[in-house]
Amino acid sequence: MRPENYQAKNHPPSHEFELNFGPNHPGIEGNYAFKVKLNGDTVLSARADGGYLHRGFEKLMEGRLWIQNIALVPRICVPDPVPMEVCYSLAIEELGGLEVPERAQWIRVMQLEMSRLAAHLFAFGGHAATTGMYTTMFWGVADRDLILDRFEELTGGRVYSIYNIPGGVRREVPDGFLERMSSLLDYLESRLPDYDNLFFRNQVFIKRARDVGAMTQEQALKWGVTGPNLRATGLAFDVRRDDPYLVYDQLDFEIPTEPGGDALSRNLVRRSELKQSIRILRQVIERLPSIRGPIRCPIPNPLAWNVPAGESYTRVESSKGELAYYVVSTGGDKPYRVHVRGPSSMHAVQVLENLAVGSRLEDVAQIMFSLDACPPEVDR
Amino acid sequence: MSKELNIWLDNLLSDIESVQFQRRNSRRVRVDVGSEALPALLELLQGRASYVHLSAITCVDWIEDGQFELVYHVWSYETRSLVSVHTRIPRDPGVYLSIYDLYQPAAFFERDIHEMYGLYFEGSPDMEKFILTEWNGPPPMRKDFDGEAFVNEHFHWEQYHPQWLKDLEEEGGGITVRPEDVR
Amino acid sequence: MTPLDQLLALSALTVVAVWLIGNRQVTGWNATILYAAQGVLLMMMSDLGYGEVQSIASSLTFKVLGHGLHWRFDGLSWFFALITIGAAFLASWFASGEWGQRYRAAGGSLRLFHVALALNVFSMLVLLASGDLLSLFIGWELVSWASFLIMALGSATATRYAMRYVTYAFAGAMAVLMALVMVYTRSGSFEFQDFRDAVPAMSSGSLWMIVILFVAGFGVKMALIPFHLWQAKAYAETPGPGAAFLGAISSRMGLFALVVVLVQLVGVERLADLQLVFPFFSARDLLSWLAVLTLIFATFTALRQHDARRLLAWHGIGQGGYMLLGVLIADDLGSAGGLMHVFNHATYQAVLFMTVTAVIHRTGTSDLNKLGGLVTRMPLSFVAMLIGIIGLAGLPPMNGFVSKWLLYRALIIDGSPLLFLGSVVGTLGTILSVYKLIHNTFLGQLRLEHVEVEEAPSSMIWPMMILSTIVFVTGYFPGLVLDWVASAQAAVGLPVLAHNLGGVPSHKGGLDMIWVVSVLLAGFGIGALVFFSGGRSKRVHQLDNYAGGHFLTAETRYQYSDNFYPGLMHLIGPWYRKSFRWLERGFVSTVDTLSQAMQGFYRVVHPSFYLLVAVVSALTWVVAR
Amino acid sequence: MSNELENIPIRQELEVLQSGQKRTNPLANVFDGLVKFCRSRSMFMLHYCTGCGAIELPPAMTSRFDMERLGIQPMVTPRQADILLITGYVSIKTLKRIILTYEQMGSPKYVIGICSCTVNGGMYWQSYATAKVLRDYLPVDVYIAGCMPRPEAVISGLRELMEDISSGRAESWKKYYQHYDYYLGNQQKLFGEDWQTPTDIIAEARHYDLMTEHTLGEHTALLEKHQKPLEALEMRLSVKDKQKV
Amino acid sequence: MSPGELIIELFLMPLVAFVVGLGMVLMYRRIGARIQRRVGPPFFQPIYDIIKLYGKHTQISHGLIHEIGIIMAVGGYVAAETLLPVPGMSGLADKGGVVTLAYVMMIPSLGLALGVGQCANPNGSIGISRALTAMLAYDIPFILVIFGAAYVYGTTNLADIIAIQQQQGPGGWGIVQMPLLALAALLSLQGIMGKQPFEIYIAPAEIATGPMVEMSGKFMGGLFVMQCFQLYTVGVLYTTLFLGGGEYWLTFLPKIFSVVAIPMMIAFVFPRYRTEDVIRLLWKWPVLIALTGLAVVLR
Repeated sequence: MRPENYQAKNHPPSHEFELNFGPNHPGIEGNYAFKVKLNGDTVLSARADGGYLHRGFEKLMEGRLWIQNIALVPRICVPDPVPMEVCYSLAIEELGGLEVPERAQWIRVMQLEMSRLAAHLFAFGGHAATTGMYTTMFWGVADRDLILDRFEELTGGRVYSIYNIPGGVRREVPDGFLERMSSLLDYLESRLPDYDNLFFRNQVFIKRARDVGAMTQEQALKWGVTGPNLRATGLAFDVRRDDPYLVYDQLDFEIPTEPGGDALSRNLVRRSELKQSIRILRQVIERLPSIRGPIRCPIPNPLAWNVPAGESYTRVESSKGELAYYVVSTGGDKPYRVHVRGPSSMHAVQVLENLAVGSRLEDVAQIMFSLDACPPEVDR
Repeated sequence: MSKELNIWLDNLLSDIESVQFQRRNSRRVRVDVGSEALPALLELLQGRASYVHLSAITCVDWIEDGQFELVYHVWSYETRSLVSVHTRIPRDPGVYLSIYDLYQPAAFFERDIHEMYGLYFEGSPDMEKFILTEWNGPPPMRKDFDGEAFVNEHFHWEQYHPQWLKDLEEEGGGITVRPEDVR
Repeated sequence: MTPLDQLLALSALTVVAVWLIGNRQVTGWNATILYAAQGVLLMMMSDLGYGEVQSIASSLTFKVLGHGLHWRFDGLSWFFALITIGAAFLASWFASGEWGQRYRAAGGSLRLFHVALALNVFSMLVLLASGDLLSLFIGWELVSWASFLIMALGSATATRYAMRYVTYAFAGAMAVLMALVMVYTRSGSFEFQDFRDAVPAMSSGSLWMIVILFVAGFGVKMALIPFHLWQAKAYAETPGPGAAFLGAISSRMGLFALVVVLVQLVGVERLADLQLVFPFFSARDLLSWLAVLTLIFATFTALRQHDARRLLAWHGIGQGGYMLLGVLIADDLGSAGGLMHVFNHATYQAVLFMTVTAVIHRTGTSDLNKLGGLVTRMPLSFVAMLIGIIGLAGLPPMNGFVSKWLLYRALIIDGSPLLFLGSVVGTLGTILSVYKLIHNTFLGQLRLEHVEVEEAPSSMIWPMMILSTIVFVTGYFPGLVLDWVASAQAAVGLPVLAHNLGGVPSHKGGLDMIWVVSVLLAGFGIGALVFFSGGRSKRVHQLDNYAGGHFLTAETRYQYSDNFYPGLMHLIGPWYRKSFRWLERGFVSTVDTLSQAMQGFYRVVHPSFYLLVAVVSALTWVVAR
Repeated sequence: MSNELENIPIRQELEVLQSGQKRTNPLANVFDGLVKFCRSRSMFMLHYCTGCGAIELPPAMTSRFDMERLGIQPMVTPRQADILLITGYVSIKTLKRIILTYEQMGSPKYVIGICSCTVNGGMYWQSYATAKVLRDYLPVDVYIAGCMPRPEAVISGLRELMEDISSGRAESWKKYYQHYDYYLGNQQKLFGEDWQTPTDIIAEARHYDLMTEHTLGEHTALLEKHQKPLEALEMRLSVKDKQKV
Repeated sequence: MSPGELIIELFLMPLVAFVVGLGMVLMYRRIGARIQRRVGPPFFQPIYDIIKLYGKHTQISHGLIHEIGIIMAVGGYVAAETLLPVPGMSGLADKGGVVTLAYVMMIPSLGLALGVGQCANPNGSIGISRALTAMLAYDIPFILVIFGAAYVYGTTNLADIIAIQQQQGPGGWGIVQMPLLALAALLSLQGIMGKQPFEIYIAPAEIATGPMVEMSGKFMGGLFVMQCFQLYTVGVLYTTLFLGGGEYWLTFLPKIFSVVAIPMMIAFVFPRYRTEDVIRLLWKWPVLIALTGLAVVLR
């Protein structure tokens, strides 16, 4: 900061004061900030301030090979990295006209849903912590860790797996993996009632979260809200079903919705999605052994791969909402332009600023966490 | 109903002369339009064809053509299809119209493009910096900004050359390609 | 000349002397010296204060229409007179230095101010000395007009509220007059003794009427609950030292008159026998609840104020509730608590008003949203305010705790949980609002325009320091005050509190403040030892502060002041808006209409002339019957 | 950036300078040992997710790996914290906040650089927005390399730090005071020469006898030229009547 | 009792309180760890923390009042402990009584409030504003309970209260004599200890741990010491009023530990209420129960 910042002439004579939420604040997800002006405990205005996690991904990707970027993309959203890989791979496959083998598609679906489970457990754990209920967070993170174990077994990496490559996946599913996955699902399912009793049906939590950061369906559509946050306003929209990719059109699952549009509804939607993800995973475990075949299609030498010129816009449903990649190729060995449309770029900026105004100081962190915004997606 | 709407839209867009229309598959449509007609087209798409969701606005810097390409991706919840509207505007002076009054999410994307490309949107509610508030250099996403050169100018690297590595090198092993050469 | 004559004469002389010296800087110092002389005269009567003499009469007597008017001092009067003269002495000292210069430079007349103050003291002494109901009434009217005079010196707001006060005071005077008439018709005289003798024979209906009329009349001055609307704003806008004086003692004259009438003459047992509707709700309960409601309502109104002086003035109203409640319990502990609270309240209320005035003197504002962080600039004022607020909040080791402890103990013995609850709610509300006061004034972020502020001048610091010392010392050794309180209890016929220097010995849970305070100080000593056993500390600038990991810049208002207790206000705010506001608006509109009329009247007819006419005609009517 | 800044040479290889005097009182040594032991057994770490490595901290803290059994607790504000975990790449915007946060922490304070990005820029070596070598700007006690290191690695790094603390090796926080000029110089190079934090490090070093000849230098001279330091608001006690009566 | 013995008692009582309080802090953290399915801190963790904090090399102060506030916070509790009789030591119990104790217990809060105010950080001030509001909420049922107990026992002297209960054996304990008041007191204990669901005043996610925001080193250490005293004080006070105090340390310690264990267990399975809900809840149920209990005992 500059010297003049410390030597102003006058204070604004006013009834309001400022508080900074973040970047170093437990009421914020990750390294992000927003400044609120308050009177008493009522928020008069809120202003988001990002860029703390800015690495210039889109610039970096223009300077690296197509295949190198696979290692880069999962870093864009740390809690839910798999959709990033899948979406980027899908974009390249579309440009290059690659036909992904069916087995690889099923493995990808399995991985996506595992990632969604992990992200949701993390998300409502975080939300519980903002309301002072650390036990939920401790349980949620510990259970998420069991999913990470399965990730590690499948891909070799706990968080960043770099497992999806254009044309398929890197490795075959290990022996016995599906059984262990199945027993993990049994365990998770047996834990759900515990979470319900501790958290989702906790009267104090319901009292805290109800009507917090509520938005109507019209507002949600107007502000570009997607994902569970949109479903919490009652609109059953899911990219997996309405703009299907991979093999989601062959799977049987529901799209849970809640009518409230508030923090409570958003959490309940995530809670129901846990169940749906488990359901999808069970179907995958059932079908995967019967689908034989290669796990990736042949691709050219990745170090000298000139992807045909063109552009593609691919979308997947990440745990936060609609994730999209716009990739432009001019036929070179590096992308000409990659644009990442993270769902949080709406949620963490505009929606948050709008919802925070008029809310209470107690609820600001809850709004942020219930939107499950992921700052690195915003900053890129 | 949504199918009818799709057909209606396809016919309509094919008929308009200044619009290049290209259907890629059942859910992706590419439209090329002149920069002066774009707001009207988007208004048509939003108002008459239920494309209410602005998925993204992408800017592509075609430096050789001296142009910015703006791509508006709009999605319809009813017809379940995505229209990508492409338009090109001259790189200099880099000013264009905001579509904030049609799509509110545009505010974020336009702000982002403004700070990353220096492309100004008239009528956008907030053109202040968001991510690069403490950045004084040129808009970094422009193709003429060389990030690597900037890095080499401003940062230096950790010199890591421990004894065990030296020993290895004496034996003739070690890192064959120096880090500088890799970069 | 008896000592009382000398005192009253000196007091009258003070008024004249101050008038003659005129609008000059020395006026204040002269007045201060004269108050000190009055204090010396009062000390010569200190036998009253220690119960060695029952009463000292004045040689001055009048005969009006066959009724003797006479004046005398007893233990109660001496106790109140001590507070009055002490408060006047310190207030006048406070006003004599830089404050007076500033006041005069701003166009105020020091002559008028000091005359008003001296007149107040004189009239209060006259009231305290009254020996029968008629002299009580005359003293009462004198006090009303004198305090109106000092209030009217303030800003336009103060004048408007002083006008409102005049309306109340007229109504109150009428009520008292009617009560006097009723007493006269029942007992045939204005003598205290005759009234006391006549009480047992009175029907409960007429006694009810008398009690209600007296409470209405004197309650105006005390700002009891339906009559509370004038006081806060009128006191708050009175020139600083005047506010300290008024806040310290003026309202307590109402309590004095009520104690004389209700406790000394009617008797609390008789009040407890007066049943209202239900057999278990008596006149005493009614008055106790009035006291408690005054306390709660005024305290929680104070919580909402954002002007330091109004906040204090509302507390002045609220604390009156404790005193009345204590007196109405009427056992040795409770009444001692109520009476001691008069003294305690006077000390800390005066010091609080003085610190706020000092802050205004240095910064020009008492708006709690425009202050903050002054502790580094005005540390002595901070200490004075800290001691004052601990006293006001009633926490050990200050004197406010002792009187409240007596009250609580009495309520426990009495077995009145709801009154107990009410008074605790009042205490807690007080803690909340005094923290807001000290936080928003002295703690928090120092505003840039106040960086160059200096400590208050010595003419302000000295009275503040003296008063804070009194607050602490009488908390450490409450026996000092309890001696006077005991003789005051004896004077009005209440059971006398058995006490020692440290407090109240009792095998059922007494209080020994010497031990409690000593152990508290020792605890602080140990705390300090533990604290300083840690590493050396380094002070940092206020901008070196946690702001969510962000840099704090000088333009940022990083101070929490407005709407300080939002959580509480979310809950009780609607009550205010609905019931209290409705009540207030109703009263205000009525009173405003009346005061408009009164203001016109005031301009046309000289009020004292009117008063004379009213009194004389009433008396004629009474005597002629 | 002005030429003035360019001309100042930058030294490398900093060492903690020990003060000459040794405690002779054996009891004091025992006491020092106790304090060091307690410092190593009670480490409050700052809850600041600076980068992607932060995602592996919740597992390390919560039920599965349970850092609390080692006496490590998360704390919220820099004031209470002993350890600053830099979990991954630091963008320049974040680096400013990290320095602010570091300076606000009470010494002894320890910095742990997690992930490869803190060592040498990691996979963002090309990025215009991230700082590369963390220890140029802050003294770092322990690096835990990896992308990203697993919770076990984080915990083993913390254990290493614990041993360093109890044996008295982890004293790099002194370096910041003793070589302030060097760190300030690097910061100025990146943030511009009028960079100033609210904490007055020089005064602090003076207060705690941590000044050496390297504390002040050309960079601090540059700092002092540009602004006056933020000194604490001292309590002023001066009662006087301005105008005599 | 000779003055010498009394002086020794006055030093011993706070010391005992501190040591027992350390055990309670450990118990709190261990209970939390068990409920959260983990191991929890080592046995000496509370004392490690305190020594570490006092031994910090640099201590950041925001001014004299910041320091005095912490001194008052610790010192107030040191004084309060001497008013609380424990087995073998009754200290100043006959000089103050339970009403005095209730008020002396407010001194640390006031001291803390002053210290936090001096920090010039609105986060801390908001925390204090919430803490004082919560005090308004929990003190009302608590003071009713104290009223009831003092009325029933006919004395405010805590040593006498213990003696009366012990004369009659467990049947004469306050919890048997006035179960409703004991229940109301237990509910308000949750608020006095400031644990969830009444924990809004430290809420890290909103105001970054409220009053503690600017506390570092020995300032924070002072708060840790204060927490030990606080847990001990509420445990002993409740035991004295309702569980017959203690004849011997062997029976006394289990009693006070089990009293504080109940709110601790509740704390880990609830989120926190908003401030106005704290007031609403505490003014509704505990007050109603306490008033019913009073109606029974006043009968």
